[in-house]
Amino acid sequence: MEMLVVNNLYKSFGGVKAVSNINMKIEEGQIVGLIGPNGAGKTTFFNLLTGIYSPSSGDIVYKLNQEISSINFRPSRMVKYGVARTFQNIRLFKEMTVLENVLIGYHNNFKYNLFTSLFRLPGYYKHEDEAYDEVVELLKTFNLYDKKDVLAKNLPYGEQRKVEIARALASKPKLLLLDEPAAGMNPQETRELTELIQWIREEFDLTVILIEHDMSLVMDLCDDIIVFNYGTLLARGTPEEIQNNPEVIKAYLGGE
Amino acid sequence: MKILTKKNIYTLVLVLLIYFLVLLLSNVGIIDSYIQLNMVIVGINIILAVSLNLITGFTGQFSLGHAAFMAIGAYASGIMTAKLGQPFIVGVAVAALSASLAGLLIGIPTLRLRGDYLAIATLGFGEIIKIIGLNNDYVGGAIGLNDIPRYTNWTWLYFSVIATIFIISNFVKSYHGRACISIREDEIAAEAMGVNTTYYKILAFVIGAFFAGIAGALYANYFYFIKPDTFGFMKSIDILVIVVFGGMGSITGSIVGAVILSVISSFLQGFPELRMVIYAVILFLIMVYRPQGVMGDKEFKLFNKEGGLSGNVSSK
Amino acid sequence: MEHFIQQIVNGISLGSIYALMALGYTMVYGIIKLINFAHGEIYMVGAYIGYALTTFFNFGFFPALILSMILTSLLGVVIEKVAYKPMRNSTRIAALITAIAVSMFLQYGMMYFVTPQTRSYPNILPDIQVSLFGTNAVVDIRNIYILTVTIVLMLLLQYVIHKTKTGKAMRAVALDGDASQLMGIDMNKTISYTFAIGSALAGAAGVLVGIYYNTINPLMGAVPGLKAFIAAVIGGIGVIPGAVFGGFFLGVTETVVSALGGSLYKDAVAFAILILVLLIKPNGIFGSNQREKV
Amino acid sequence: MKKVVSVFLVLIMVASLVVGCSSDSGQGSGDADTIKVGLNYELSGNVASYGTDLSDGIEMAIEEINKNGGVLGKQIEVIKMDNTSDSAEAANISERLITRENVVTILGPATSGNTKGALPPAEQHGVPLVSASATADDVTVDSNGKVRDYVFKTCFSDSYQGVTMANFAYNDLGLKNAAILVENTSDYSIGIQNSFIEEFTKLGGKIVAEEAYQSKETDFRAVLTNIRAANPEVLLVPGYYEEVGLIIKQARELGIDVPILGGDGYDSPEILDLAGADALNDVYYSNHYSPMDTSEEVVAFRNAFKEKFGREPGAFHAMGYDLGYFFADAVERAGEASPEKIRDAMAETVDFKGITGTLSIDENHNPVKAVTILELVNGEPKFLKKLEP
Repeated sequence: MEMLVVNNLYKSFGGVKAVSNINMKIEEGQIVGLIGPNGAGKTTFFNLLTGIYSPSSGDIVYKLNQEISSINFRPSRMVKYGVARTFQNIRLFKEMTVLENVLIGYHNNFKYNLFTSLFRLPGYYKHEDEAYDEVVELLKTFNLYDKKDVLAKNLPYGEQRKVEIARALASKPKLLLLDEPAAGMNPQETRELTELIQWIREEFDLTVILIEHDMSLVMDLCDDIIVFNYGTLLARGTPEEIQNNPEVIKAYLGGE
Repeated sequence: MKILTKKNIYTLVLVLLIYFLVLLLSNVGIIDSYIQLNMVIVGINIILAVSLNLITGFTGQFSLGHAAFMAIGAYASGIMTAKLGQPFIVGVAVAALSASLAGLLIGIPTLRLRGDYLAIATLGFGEIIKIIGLNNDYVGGAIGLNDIPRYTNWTWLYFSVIATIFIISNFVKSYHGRACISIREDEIAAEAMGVNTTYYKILAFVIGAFFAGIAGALYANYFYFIKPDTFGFMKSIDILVIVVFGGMGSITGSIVGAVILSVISSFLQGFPELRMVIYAVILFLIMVYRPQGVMGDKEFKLFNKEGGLSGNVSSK
Repeated sequence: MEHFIQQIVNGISLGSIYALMALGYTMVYGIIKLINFAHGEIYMVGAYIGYALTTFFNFGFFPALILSMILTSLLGVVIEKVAYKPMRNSTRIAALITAIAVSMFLQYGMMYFVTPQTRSYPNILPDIQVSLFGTNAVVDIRNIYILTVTIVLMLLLQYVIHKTKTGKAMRAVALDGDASQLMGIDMNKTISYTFAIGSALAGAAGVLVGIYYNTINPLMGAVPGLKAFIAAVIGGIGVIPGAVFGGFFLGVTETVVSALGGSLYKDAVAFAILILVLLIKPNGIFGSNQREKV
Repeated sequence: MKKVVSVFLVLIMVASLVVGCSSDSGQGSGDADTIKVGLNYELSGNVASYGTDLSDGIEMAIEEINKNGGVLGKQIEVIKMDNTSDSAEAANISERLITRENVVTILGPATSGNTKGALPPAEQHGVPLVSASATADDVTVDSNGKVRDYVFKTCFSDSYQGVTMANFAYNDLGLKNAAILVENTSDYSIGIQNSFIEEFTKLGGKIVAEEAYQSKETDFRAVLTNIRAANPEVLLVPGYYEEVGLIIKQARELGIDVPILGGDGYDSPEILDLAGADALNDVYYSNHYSPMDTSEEVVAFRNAFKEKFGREPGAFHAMGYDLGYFFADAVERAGEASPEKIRDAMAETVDFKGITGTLSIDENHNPVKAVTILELVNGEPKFLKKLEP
């Protein structure tokens, strides 16, 4: 089942085309790698997928719980549609603890109303406890439980990346967009991350799209790889196909 | 039931104990009218500071127009009680509601503005409210509104302060409040996590203005007399100073800040010529040596989780 | 018609004062991102220095203007070194409150020494009115002085900023402080220069106001300071021509509002315009839109 | 959450007690050797210039009184505090002066608004409060028409000056079309304006233009240009000299040469510096006295003031000075420095002779005094007429 359809997508900033003529379909349950040289438009594409930018032309359609087109995208609604993301330049809530960060991810799953919160009615305790239990469970799988009360800014880089993924997962998404999840990690951490992503895909029944420069991670993890170059879709295929694609090799090696 | 924890019961007992203790001390004359007046000033400042802290300290929306909400509350209650002869409860209710309506209005620019630009826009809003007051003959214009009945007493003051602290600290510890804090930390990430930042920014203004309106009502119905000048730019700054001095994002900080700054102000009354010069120097020294405020963003806890006395400072 | 011409003349004189002050605001904000609330007080001090020079030392207009500019630029540099430098790495709000503290300190310190009473400037410029185009509309010779001095100072400022090394350093720091430091620009020196120039302009505005309106007092800086900031924001903060435009725009708008019978609401209109401009163009009319990188 | 509540409570109490006790030093000792009088004035904030002038005048008077042996054989001790031009702070200071400093009378504040803030504690504790400059009608009489027992003023009510000038313009000058330029941030200015309009239109006059300015403004050309377009025969500017000086100057520059009318706010030597002698012709204002008075007391005051402060006194100085003597006179007649006795003595004041004229206190605790109308001729005030009450 396809869950994402992109049709003739264009995005330009002041005349400069950042993304042009993208067409693709993504199947449910896959891990898709998005690679390409710097400035190829990968992050812009993510921002289009999450409503931070709106397309100059063309559209994006999700077929998740319901069918939604990019006209209705707003960053704050994407979670409701089942799309969660992480950021290339980690955007954690620095002065909040790990636990609080992940609770923000859980935001849309809270059920009690404003009145309950202002007067701390019994519903508050019930729902906060539920949320706490779920989030703690999540933190344990990420090996972050003993750091739950540490301020996010005090964590090492690798763990900050993990918190960001945990935060995105707490929103219970159908599609997870990871923007360079392994950036700044050492090989050991990268290996762990690879396993973790594989595991969460199974456990949470997710589709994952990830931007990554670490080729070993991409080749190990992805079922399907998409290559961007100068804002256009250069190639798509299995890891083997991509590794042997002369166009891709040319783009990566630069020139001839 | 989680509500009936030891801690909560102790707190409730303490709250009532202090209420009756002050009542008793006032009746026997140990707390005289001068102390009462200062308690009213401190109490009103606490309400103002805690409510501004929600907007600026927790949600990160830099506001220089908080006095305007107070003005709206003061005039609303003044009109209700002095002109229309309504009981105080009506005055307070109308004050709070009309101020929060104004909060809704000023919340709208926050959708597009942030940081210093928002500060300037809220400052402008505050001045506009003041100018409207100056030119409205019904409420006396520059002459002010006089002979407002004094309804504010210890009971009203105390329970308004308690209600403000109770409700706002409940709010910031709920998922709604956490959403506000996440906006302060990183608006884009908050959006991406599904926080409707528009809604929460306006909500913070509405709730903050609601309590500032109550503070205005308490003010008008204690001091008998209000004039638009009282609620100018400098009043907003005074409130902001309390919040920053106490610590942005710390409710106990706002309380401590309100108390300490009132003490400083009383102390300076004895230096008539140099009062404001010394105040400026104190303000400057505080900002240089303790820019994060007395409490930082920590809360002071009197009871630990089990309900014993702890008196330690802990992270919220 | 003559009514209209008169009001425009009135507006332009008022506007040139706002413009001079807005220039200083905009430069300082551009470089350290601080709303320098003490700017209005520097203008006040400038007015008092001019007053002392002309009254007690019998200085003429230009010597008083220039000496007053030099002294206020020193004051600006001292304020930056003593008060703002320690705050460079603290939060914006703490820095803002520091600026307010400095402003109060100058207001009330001045009040302590010179009493809160208003003072009036001696008449050091000839008191001549020129009637315009043979109508009833009049222009005071001092209007012409103010406008000329304002324009000359603005041209000078444009030259300094675009043609001199210091000016280029200022623009570089305003654009990206860290990067320009890496390129070998002395941040402290550049900030000092900015304060010196901005304060000198405020000092000049102070003297001009003293001569034009004839009255000064220790609290005179508060409202024009705020108005100048509004002017700077309307024009796009950090943009020199923007500040000039904002100043004249605000001056003329206020006069027009008064002329249309809205004198009671002219400040409210000024603020309303500010809010509107911010809502439509958050970076001001001449400001470039910046987008946060995601 | 609730722990937060409790901390605040402890703090608020401790602090209040500290505040309460810190200034307790005066208690118990103030009865015997000195008579304490509290000054509750605007020494900072936007009306600081009025407050400082008044308190300078009062302090000068008290100094003289003390030098001449004080009152009832005791020295008068002045306790001066700054209410920062804020009405709540004025209330706070009244409360402190009464309960902590044990003053027998409070003098001040300068403006009507702050006086309204300052008076409730005086009423509650039964300590007289006298203002020499709070001109609003509802300072001494509350909105129900009941006289406030302990509040007095020694200056005209706004309505009195407004009515006087309306009559003067219509009857004496014979002018029918008036324009008004009011300071809309000042209750004083608006008070005069309102009563002027009422009286002037009742007489048959017409208001052809109403414009406004704000305190501390310096450019009035826009509103004056409007007024010029309305072609009034007379212009009422009920403000203080600080702005009025500039208004007159700018009005004359714009070619508005009709008579300009005002109230006692014009009385300051500064007005001459601000407007220049040429502009100050055909300007009329009501005042308590003529500063050109050559009577012995006035000359003595002017000389003493010049010696002390090195400049000419203004109206506020003179009124403050008189207020100091007014207080001493009441204490003398009370025979005892108790607030109640002083209040009674003040209420019974008949023909107190000060440098700003002779006054009696009426049943509304307002002064009954003659109003003088002065004309400025080349900047010099000339006595024009005196209206007995």
